[in-house]
Amino acid sequence: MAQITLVEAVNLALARSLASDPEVVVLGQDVGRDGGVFRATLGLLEKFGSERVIDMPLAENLIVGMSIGMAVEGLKPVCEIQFAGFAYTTIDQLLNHAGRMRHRTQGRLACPMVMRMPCGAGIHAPEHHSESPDAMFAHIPGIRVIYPSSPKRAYGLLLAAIRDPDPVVFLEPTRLYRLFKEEVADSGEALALDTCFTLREGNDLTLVTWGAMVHESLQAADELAEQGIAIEVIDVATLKPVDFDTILASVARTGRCVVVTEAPHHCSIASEIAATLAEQGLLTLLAPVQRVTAPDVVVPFPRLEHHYLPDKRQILAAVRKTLEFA
Amino acid sequence: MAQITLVEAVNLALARSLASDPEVVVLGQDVGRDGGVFRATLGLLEKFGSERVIDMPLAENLIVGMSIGMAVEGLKPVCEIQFAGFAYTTIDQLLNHAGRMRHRTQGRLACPMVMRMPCGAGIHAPEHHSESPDAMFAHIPGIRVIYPSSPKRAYGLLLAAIRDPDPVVFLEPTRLYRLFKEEVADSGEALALDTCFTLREGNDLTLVTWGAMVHESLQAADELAEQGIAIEVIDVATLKPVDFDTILASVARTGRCVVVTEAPHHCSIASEIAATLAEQGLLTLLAPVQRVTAPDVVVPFPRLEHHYLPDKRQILAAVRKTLEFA
Amino acid sequence: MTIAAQFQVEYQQFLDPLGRVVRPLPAFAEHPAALIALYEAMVLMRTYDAKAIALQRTGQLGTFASLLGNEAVEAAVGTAMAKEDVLLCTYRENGVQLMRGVTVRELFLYWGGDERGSDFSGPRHDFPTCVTIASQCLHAAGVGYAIKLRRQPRVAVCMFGDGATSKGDFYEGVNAAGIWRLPVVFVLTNNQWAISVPRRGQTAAQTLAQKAIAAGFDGVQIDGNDVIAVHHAVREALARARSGGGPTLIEALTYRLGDHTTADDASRYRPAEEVADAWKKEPVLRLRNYLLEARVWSKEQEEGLLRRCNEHVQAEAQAYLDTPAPPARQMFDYLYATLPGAYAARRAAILGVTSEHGPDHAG
Amino acid sequence: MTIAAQFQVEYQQFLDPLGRVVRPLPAFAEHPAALIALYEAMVLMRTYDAKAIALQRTGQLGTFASLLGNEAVEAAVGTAMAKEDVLLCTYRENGVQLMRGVTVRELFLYWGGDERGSDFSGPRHDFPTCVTIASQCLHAAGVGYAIKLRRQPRVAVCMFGDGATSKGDFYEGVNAAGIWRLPVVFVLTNNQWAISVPRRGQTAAQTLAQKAIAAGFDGVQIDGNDVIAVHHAVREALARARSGGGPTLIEALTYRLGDHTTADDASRYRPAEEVADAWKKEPVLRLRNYLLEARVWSKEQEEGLLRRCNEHVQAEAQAYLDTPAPPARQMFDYLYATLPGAYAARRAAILGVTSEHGPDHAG
Ligand SMILES: Cc1ncc(C[n+]2csc(CCOP(=O)(O)OP(=O)(O)O)c2C)c(N)n1
Ligand SMILES: Cc1ncc(C[n+]2csc(CCOP(=O)(O)OP(=O)(O)O)c2C)c(N)n1
Ligand SMILES: [Mg+2]
Ligand SMILES: [Mg+2]
Repeated sequence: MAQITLVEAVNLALARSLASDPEVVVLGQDVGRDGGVFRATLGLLEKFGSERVIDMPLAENLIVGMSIGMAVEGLKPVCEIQFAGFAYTTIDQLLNHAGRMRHRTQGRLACPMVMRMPCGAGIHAPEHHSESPDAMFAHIPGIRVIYPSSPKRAYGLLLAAIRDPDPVVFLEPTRLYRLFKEEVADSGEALALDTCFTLREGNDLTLVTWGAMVHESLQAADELAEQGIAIEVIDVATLKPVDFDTILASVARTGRCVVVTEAPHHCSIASEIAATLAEQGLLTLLAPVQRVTAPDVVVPFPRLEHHYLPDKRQILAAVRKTLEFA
Repeated sequence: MAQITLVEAVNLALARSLASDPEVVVLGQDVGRDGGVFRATLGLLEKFGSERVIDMPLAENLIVGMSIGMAVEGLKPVCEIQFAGFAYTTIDQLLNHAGRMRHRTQGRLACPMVMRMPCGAGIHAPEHHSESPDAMFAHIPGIRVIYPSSPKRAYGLLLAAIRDPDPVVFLEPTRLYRLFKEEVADSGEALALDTCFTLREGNDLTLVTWGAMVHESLQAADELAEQGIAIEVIDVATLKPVDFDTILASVARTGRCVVVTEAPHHCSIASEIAATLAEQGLLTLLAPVQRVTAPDVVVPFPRLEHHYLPDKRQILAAVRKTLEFA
Repeated sequence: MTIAAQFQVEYQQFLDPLGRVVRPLPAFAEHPAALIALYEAMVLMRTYDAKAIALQRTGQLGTFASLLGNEAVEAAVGTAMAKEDVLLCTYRENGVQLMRGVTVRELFLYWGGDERGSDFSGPRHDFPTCVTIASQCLHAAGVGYAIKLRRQPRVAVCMFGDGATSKGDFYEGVNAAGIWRLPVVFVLTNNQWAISVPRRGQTAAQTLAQKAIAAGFDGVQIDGNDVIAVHHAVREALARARSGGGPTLIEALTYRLGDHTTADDASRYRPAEEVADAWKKEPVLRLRNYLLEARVWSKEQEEGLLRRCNEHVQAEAQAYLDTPAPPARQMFDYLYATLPGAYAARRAAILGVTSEHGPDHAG
Repeated sequence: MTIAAQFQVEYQQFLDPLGRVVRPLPAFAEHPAALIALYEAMVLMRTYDAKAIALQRTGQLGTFASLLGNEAVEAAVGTAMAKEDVLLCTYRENGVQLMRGVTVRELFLYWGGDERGSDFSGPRHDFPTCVTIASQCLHAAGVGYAIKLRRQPRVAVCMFGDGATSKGDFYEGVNAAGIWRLPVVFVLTNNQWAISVPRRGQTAAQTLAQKAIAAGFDGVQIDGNDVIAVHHAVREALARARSGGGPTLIEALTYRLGDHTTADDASRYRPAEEVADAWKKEPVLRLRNYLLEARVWSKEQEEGLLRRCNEHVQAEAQAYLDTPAPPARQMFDYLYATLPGAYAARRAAILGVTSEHGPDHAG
């Protein structure tokens, strides 16, 4: 079993899917010879040929629109958008077509496709390369939104997404692409969608998060553990639909919750989780649910990125505030 | 002073703006001779000419992208998107350009434009004609999102939106376009943006809502008044940024709150309001904040619309549940 | 200065507005049966169309988009396509759908506001009606790619209007079809209007067919009121696509004889004379004139046809009206292949609160 | 079959790759001073470019997109435009920006990750660098509309690459410019690559210039390594636009001599011979050869020029490196004209938590 990075795990899942299912095709900008700008599709062209690993012209809307046509015809397109900041032009096709193909035909047709993209900030990238549109995707009916936070989960969830009979938006935390390695067996075993992962157990407070913020949250939990505070860390992983049962059960036990996201605050997935906890878990809450989010501003250029992006310090501050709440 | 409908009030504000400010232009599909499919731009072509009232080719992305170019050059474009369901293709331009022009040039350039559109369900329209993307717009940094719910507020808020130096998404409740009339003086007086409107005062519970749901909420409040229950009804009106001060102050007094929206539940503006109340108002809440929303499903065709759309019955049920909470 | 590239756009017509042959007919049109079949299809479309408008006017159908004036294009496409080909069309191509096996009742269900109309009996692989203008051009490229990848002898036929050519989706779709020489036939019905915007308001291009030049393949313009010209062009394009020759863009010149939809009043924005002129060129009369002149069609046949069409449409309308409203759970049933657990509570709440026999407003 | 429309795309070149005159030069090129000015601009661009790459390689600048190979296009556009014209360009047109008055320091600030680089001293009405490919084509149409509405003698110049022509925004923008005959010049630098995708991967069209046919106006193809050809074409297009003649699409054929950006390694996907071939046609050497041959340029002048360029760029680089990091409040300062009250708390929290002298990572 090899120690691999998150982006290598994505590559592994793609290669396995292409090898095991002749209907799978991979398409996107520079996914061929170049292997994708982050090398997620490295070697696939050579192994599976240019008919199934398709370098697309520069048009994201086309990439998603063609994927829809392919999926309805029975292929399983896995398309790549180069950066989440270039995915806004695809929302129309996702929402008006991919997400409603099954419903509008009452089950006659379906749209099993995966739309992958690097997501989030923290790599000092140029403008438009650090966006977190997860909440926008999560607002779309009829699709799933997945956001893995480790090589293992990237592998297992991507396999699951590709096998899923409905459209899936698969967000990959750019910042974690190469941050650490993990042993990943190329077992072909998919993880379950629609479920949270409890990464660390604890009875004092529940940290609910996803994407690159899982990493910051685990580090915060480590630091708190040294002070004898036991934090439960939940990686939401499937952002649509959210597995509220797991989150509610945890908070029912800990009584305290902090939700962490790097997306802009207003109408974020953190808002949804906080609102649901307040609605359904009010009686079990010992303190208000705190949200640690990015402010509602334009993602700044790299020199201000560290002021913008939530980090361990802010998580620790929110946790302390929540723990101190009488 | 004339009794006019909401769509006539929109027309009045447009005519007044075109007359008083030579930089104002109106553009959109069928806004010319046809006067717009809802007649919001009726008579404007005849009065102000085809150079300033511009029939656009069939491309929403172009309408918004051109508006951005016009606005940066110093015009004040007020563009119309025919239905909110066709506005998803414009999110890229709104988010990646309109909302960040001022920020990315550090104030050197600005983008004063208004993007108007009918929004919401309830008129038994065909597919894609009943969408409520308000939360998606509200998630975009650097823009304002306005949603009036009466002829008077439509007039005053549209004037304010057109005079505002930043980009504004102006949503108009299709269902209320002609539902009732109100006296509107063509005084040229704008209403304040960024503020809620308290439409009805009461001490028992706060109903927070916007768009066509204001109408349902007021009816629910009327019915409850007959039973001696005093409901405070707040029309949020500016959905980005939200005037939380007014909402928090009201709920601090009533201790109970129901938020009503016709948008899909997950990551809606109702989630944001409920989360903020739970975060900042937990000590004053006597019951969990209830959300009355559309389910997270595709807006169904007309024959199922009445099952989909929140109505007075659901509001009353949520209010009762909240009032009965011990 | 040298010349880097040269192009031309051809125009094709066989029957003039009075139904007179202006150039030798293509082989298929030598058989009266073929033309009579086209004629019968066109008359059925008109009967369907009139009934739909009548239903809407009496509150028994929702907003409806009439296909009046489109009959030649739709009959030609419907006849030329093979069953295994894939149709991607708009709200205005119900005629093609009818010919492919979608029933009148299903079309009425669709317009009556019932999703079950798109779970139709026509080829099960055909796409549902596309309302967001030009989106289907991208889907067609994807379908074409899938067909080509699998080496199937099938073609995607993508239909849309003049207004659609202004949208990026149209361009991105044709451009993609050009790159991989996909088996896609783009049928552009230029009916001169997109709601109130005339053709010249969409583009300065002197033809719409020339837009294919931007995608590196051929565009051709035809008289869309001449069913022989349309059939000939579509047939050729399908054959070319099927044999690996790549895509074609066909611009069929017609005229929208009715309002944009029943919610529109075209007299607000277009002159009565223009419409009157257009009626002189309309496709159904043109073909009837030809058939009568050729003595392969008679008054008796005409009457029989009209009766059959009326009876059929009438019966289907009744079947539509007799269809009970869909149950509320339909909203959830086909949202995902399997409804995720997270939806259970909300589904239960809605099914509980709203009676399955609540108010119904078909239309 | 009749012909509905015919088109052609012209190609223009004055200097061959060795700098030899292949056809009579246009009037402006008769003046050595004009060509020397162009040459000096091109050399400054190269000096700037090399410094930027050096700064990036040493961790003092963020990802940078080299303009190597683009110099003729950029110098020609920069010279031909009037100050009051409006430039809308991409990350690869820093050369044009320099000529319009944006300083080297400001460009380094931009690439160094500091928004203040876009609050530049170039024409204050010029657009900031556009990163989302082809979006600026729509803005250009809007600017052109505003200019035309106000009857101003100005032109919007919209620059983009071969990859951009695949996106709906490009098409919608040119189509709109055609409709109203807007004063917009679209300058398409076809450098044969869009990251790793070669020109033929974007479209089957044999030229990119012909895409203007879809919009109903003229496209012209030129040798983009021949600064005289580019200047001539841009000048003519600007004059036409300024006098109400409408838009032009200019396809300038060049080659991306460097990697896509400093984050790219082009040797992964393109053959070394192709690059070596391209170097034989490059624009700076070509013009130098011509100037030397014409005896209007000397070795001494060359040395003086290089020294001046180096000194200038060096000084500006230092000024950039000496610029302190922006304060955190900058995130909020220019979000709206006046920051809404709803932001106050969050702003205060961020300014409180993060010290104004926190970690800084320029680049
Ligand atoms: C993306 C989008 N924008 C706007 C509309 C509203 N709309 C419906 S039909 C139509 C005009 C379409 O014109 P055309 O493409 O010529 O087709 P026709 O109706 O003439 O058949 C418009 C603007 C829509 N359905 N989709
Ligand atoms: C909408 C969008 N998609 C993807 C990208 C990522 N990207 C940056 S440059 C580039 C290639 C652009 O090629 P071209 O238009 O030929 O310009 P060039 O870089 O060659 O100057 C891509 C795909 C982007 N910036 N914007
Ligand atoms: Mg039309
Ligand atoms: Mg290029």
